[in-house]
Amino acid sequence: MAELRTETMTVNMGPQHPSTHGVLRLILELDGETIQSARPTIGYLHTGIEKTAEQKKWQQVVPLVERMDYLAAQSNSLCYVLSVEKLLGLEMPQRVKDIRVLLAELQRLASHLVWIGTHAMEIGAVSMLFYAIRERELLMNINELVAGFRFFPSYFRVGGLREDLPRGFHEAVNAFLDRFPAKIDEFEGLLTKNDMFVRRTRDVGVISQEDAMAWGLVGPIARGSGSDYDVRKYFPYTGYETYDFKVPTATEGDVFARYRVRVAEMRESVKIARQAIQRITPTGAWACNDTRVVPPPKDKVYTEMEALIQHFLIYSQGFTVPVGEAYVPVEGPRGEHGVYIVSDGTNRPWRVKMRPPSFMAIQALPRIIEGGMIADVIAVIGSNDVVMGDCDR
Amino acid sequence: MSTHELAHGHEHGLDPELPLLTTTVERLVQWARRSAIWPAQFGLACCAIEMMAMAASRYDIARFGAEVFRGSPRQSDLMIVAGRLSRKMAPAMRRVYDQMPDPKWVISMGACASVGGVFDNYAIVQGVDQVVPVDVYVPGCPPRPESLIYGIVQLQHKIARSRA
Amino acid sequence: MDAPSIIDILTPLVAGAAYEAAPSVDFATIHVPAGHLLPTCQALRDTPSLRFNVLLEVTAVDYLPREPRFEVVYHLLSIPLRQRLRLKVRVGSLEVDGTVPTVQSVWPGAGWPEREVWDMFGIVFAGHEDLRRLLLPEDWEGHPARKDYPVQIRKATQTYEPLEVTEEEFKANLQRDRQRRQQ
Amino acid sequence: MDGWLGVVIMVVLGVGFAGVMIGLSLLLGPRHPTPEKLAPYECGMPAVGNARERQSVKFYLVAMIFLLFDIEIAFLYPWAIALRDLGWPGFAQIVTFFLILSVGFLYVWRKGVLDWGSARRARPVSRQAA
Repeated sequence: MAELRTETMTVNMGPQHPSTHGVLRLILELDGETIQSARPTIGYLHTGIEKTAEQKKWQQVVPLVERMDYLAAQSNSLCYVLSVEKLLGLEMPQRVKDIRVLLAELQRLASHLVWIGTHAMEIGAVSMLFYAIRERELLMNINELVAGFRFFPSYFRVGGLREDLPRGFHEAVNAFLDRFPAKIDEFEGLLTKNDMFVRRTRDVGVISQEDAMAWGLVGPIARGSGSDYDVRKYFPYTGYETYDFKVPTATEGDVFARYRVRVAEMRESVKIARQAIQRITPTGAWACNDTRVVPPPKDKVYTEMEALIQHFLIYSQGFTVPVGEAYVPVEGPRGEHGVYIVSDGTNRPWRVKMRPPSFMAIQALPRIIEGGMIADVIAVIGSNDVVMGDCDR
Repeated sequence: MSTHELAHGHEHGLDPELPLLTTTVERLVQWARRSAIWPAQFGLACCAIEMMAMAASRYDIARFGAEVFRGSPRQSDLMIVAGRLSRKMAPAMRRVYDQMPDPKWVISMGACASVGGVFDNYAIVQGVDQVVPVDVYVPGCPPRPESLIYGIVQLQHKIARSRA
Repeated sequence: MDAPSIIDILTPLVAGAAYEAAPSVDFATIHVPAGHLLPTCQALRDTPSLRFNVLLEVTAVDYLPREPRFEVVYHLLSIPLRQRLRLKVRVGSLEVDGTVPTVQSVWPGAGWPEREVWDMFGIVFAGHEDLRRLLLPEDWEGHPARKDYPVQIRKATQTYEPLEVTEEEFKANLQRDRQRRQQ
Repeated sequence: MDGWLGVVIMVVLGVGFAGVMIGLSLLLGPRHPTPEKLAPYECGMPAVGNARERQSVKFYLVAMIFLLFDIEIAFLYPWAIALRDLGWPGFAQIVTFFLILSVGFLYVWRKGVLDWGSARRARPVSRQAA
């Protein structure tokens, strides 16, 4: 039969779409249901955070950086805070490091819960969203305990934490850690052995390890294709080298492999969090002792004159950071985060640039979905765990 | 888009020539409209995650009849602008708003949608009411799910007392 | 491995390149002349003792009053040898269009970050396949991340776009994209 | 004629309920057709081209085959009701009917009409450079 001249149909999976995890636009050229080519267009959530951060003082940039990748707010502020402290040359007490590790791991769990909820819902298991978000509410309660705010706690500050841990923090975290592993088994029971889920995700969106490296997808995506690169193991920060945990990997590199990697990561995070909570004493040092950066405790401000002056100076003038640049990478839920900051010695940053893992994931999206079916696009976008705030900044 | 055009963006008036319009029918119509408001999925940024949390099991919006999040604007009567609206997205948002059938309402969720929030810069539209007429502004960054539910309840009161 | 030892490995491989180690608090930082960027990156990725197989990030910094004004920054990572490197290329305000070559041939993942640097800073990457605006609307003038660009601009929100792109326009766009991709 | 009352009530209820719903919304619903509202919905983007584009031939083939085998099932209903008094000859007839159609089904299956799009296992591994 002569070669049929097929006319490709162009479909626009536009910015307002239920399953593009935000405002991503994909122009798909289809031959029947097979995708000939895909052209992603981003920028629909570009917020110019980096430009705004250049007008703020060093301490005021923390809330801005947290709103970049709004699902991993703590790990954003963690990598910003670590970069500034490296420039300042500050060393944190061990307790502050453990609290930071604990809260970063809980944030990873919260982000992975939103991922598994929306990913499974898009593939068809709608009730997974309600189970996952219900567990995430307990994590939001812990954020509220710590910083009085569910979503963007801004609890990490340059020079340590905002204040000491509240009463009832240990009970809440232990209660969550005791309950959560059973919930992961429940999720696995629902999805891993579910033939429809496996049929929709196995051999879909395959990417090889070399492609993942060439396209800069270091994170759960690369670990799903066989690489074992995890910033917590390769370049440990805030005391990760003192915790024992495994880095889960898979070799097939398809959507199901990335799913298994992230679920195993959730179990590892629970293990790390359990080790961290045992080390943290209910009260103790919550910041380093550099008075230029860390404001004095509130009660001393009311009584002593120097504390009042120091408090006023820090919050009106801010502190200055020596000239230089720093980039401390952190293993966020989506892969390696890092804030590259440049300082010119004044009390405002000269340049703040976040290394966005979702940006690389969307750039590599056409490579992964071309040749697949249009239904696989939804599974692949879900498995790349793309957050548009992180991509467009 | 002059303010005049914005003002009458969407009236909810019925056909004026309708003879049988009595207050009871009008009140019945308004009761029907406000008890089942179907929001369009217009999640932009962080507020969208709180909107999902509101629709999920703990802060269940189904108790107020608004849990059906429709994918397309054709089947929805409420647009919750959840997140920061960038200049590149503004035309797309106006078009989605235009393509919603009347009667339609808009909730501007969060400080970024209402007044540009913490991002006073070149990329963010400083307030969604430059693009679409807004009915209820919900403060917060992001607003707690309870405050968004309070916003939806306020919208229901507004529908109840508005002319049919 | 700190900057001088990397420089010693690199200088024999790339003829005539004048590298310069820069002070840094976290990991090795090297200034690379724009002309020798591509062979340097090729060498960095392929020599067995360096093996920087991942390009993490391409960004730029605008030191306005200082001349040369811009610095394009490349963050590289070598997973097998567990080391990081930062390459910096100085670009004067007059050499903005086309002195910095694209590194897409070495790491394909450099396509979008370079597009974003052009979009935000106006630094053109010579030989880039598809240098268009990425984060800003197509018809935006100016490059916002430059220091002389105001933070807030008074510009009416453009909320109206022509309703329909005519059939010919669309086919022309598609054809243009297809030819650009075939080259 | 006695059994028909139930059917009439059901039809009246069905048509009535649907009619009232649509009628009320036509009567009470505000109507402001603007060109923007009537433009086709393209996820927020300006619509391009018209909706009547050429479809791939695969969709048409599957529709035909579904129609064919659906009617085959439709023939079973009257047969199933009259099974008792048809007895074994009736059964033999339906089996031959089925055999003829299953030959058609086998032909369609071998022709490869039913495997949808590129077989997933044989998909090319993603290509290297852009």
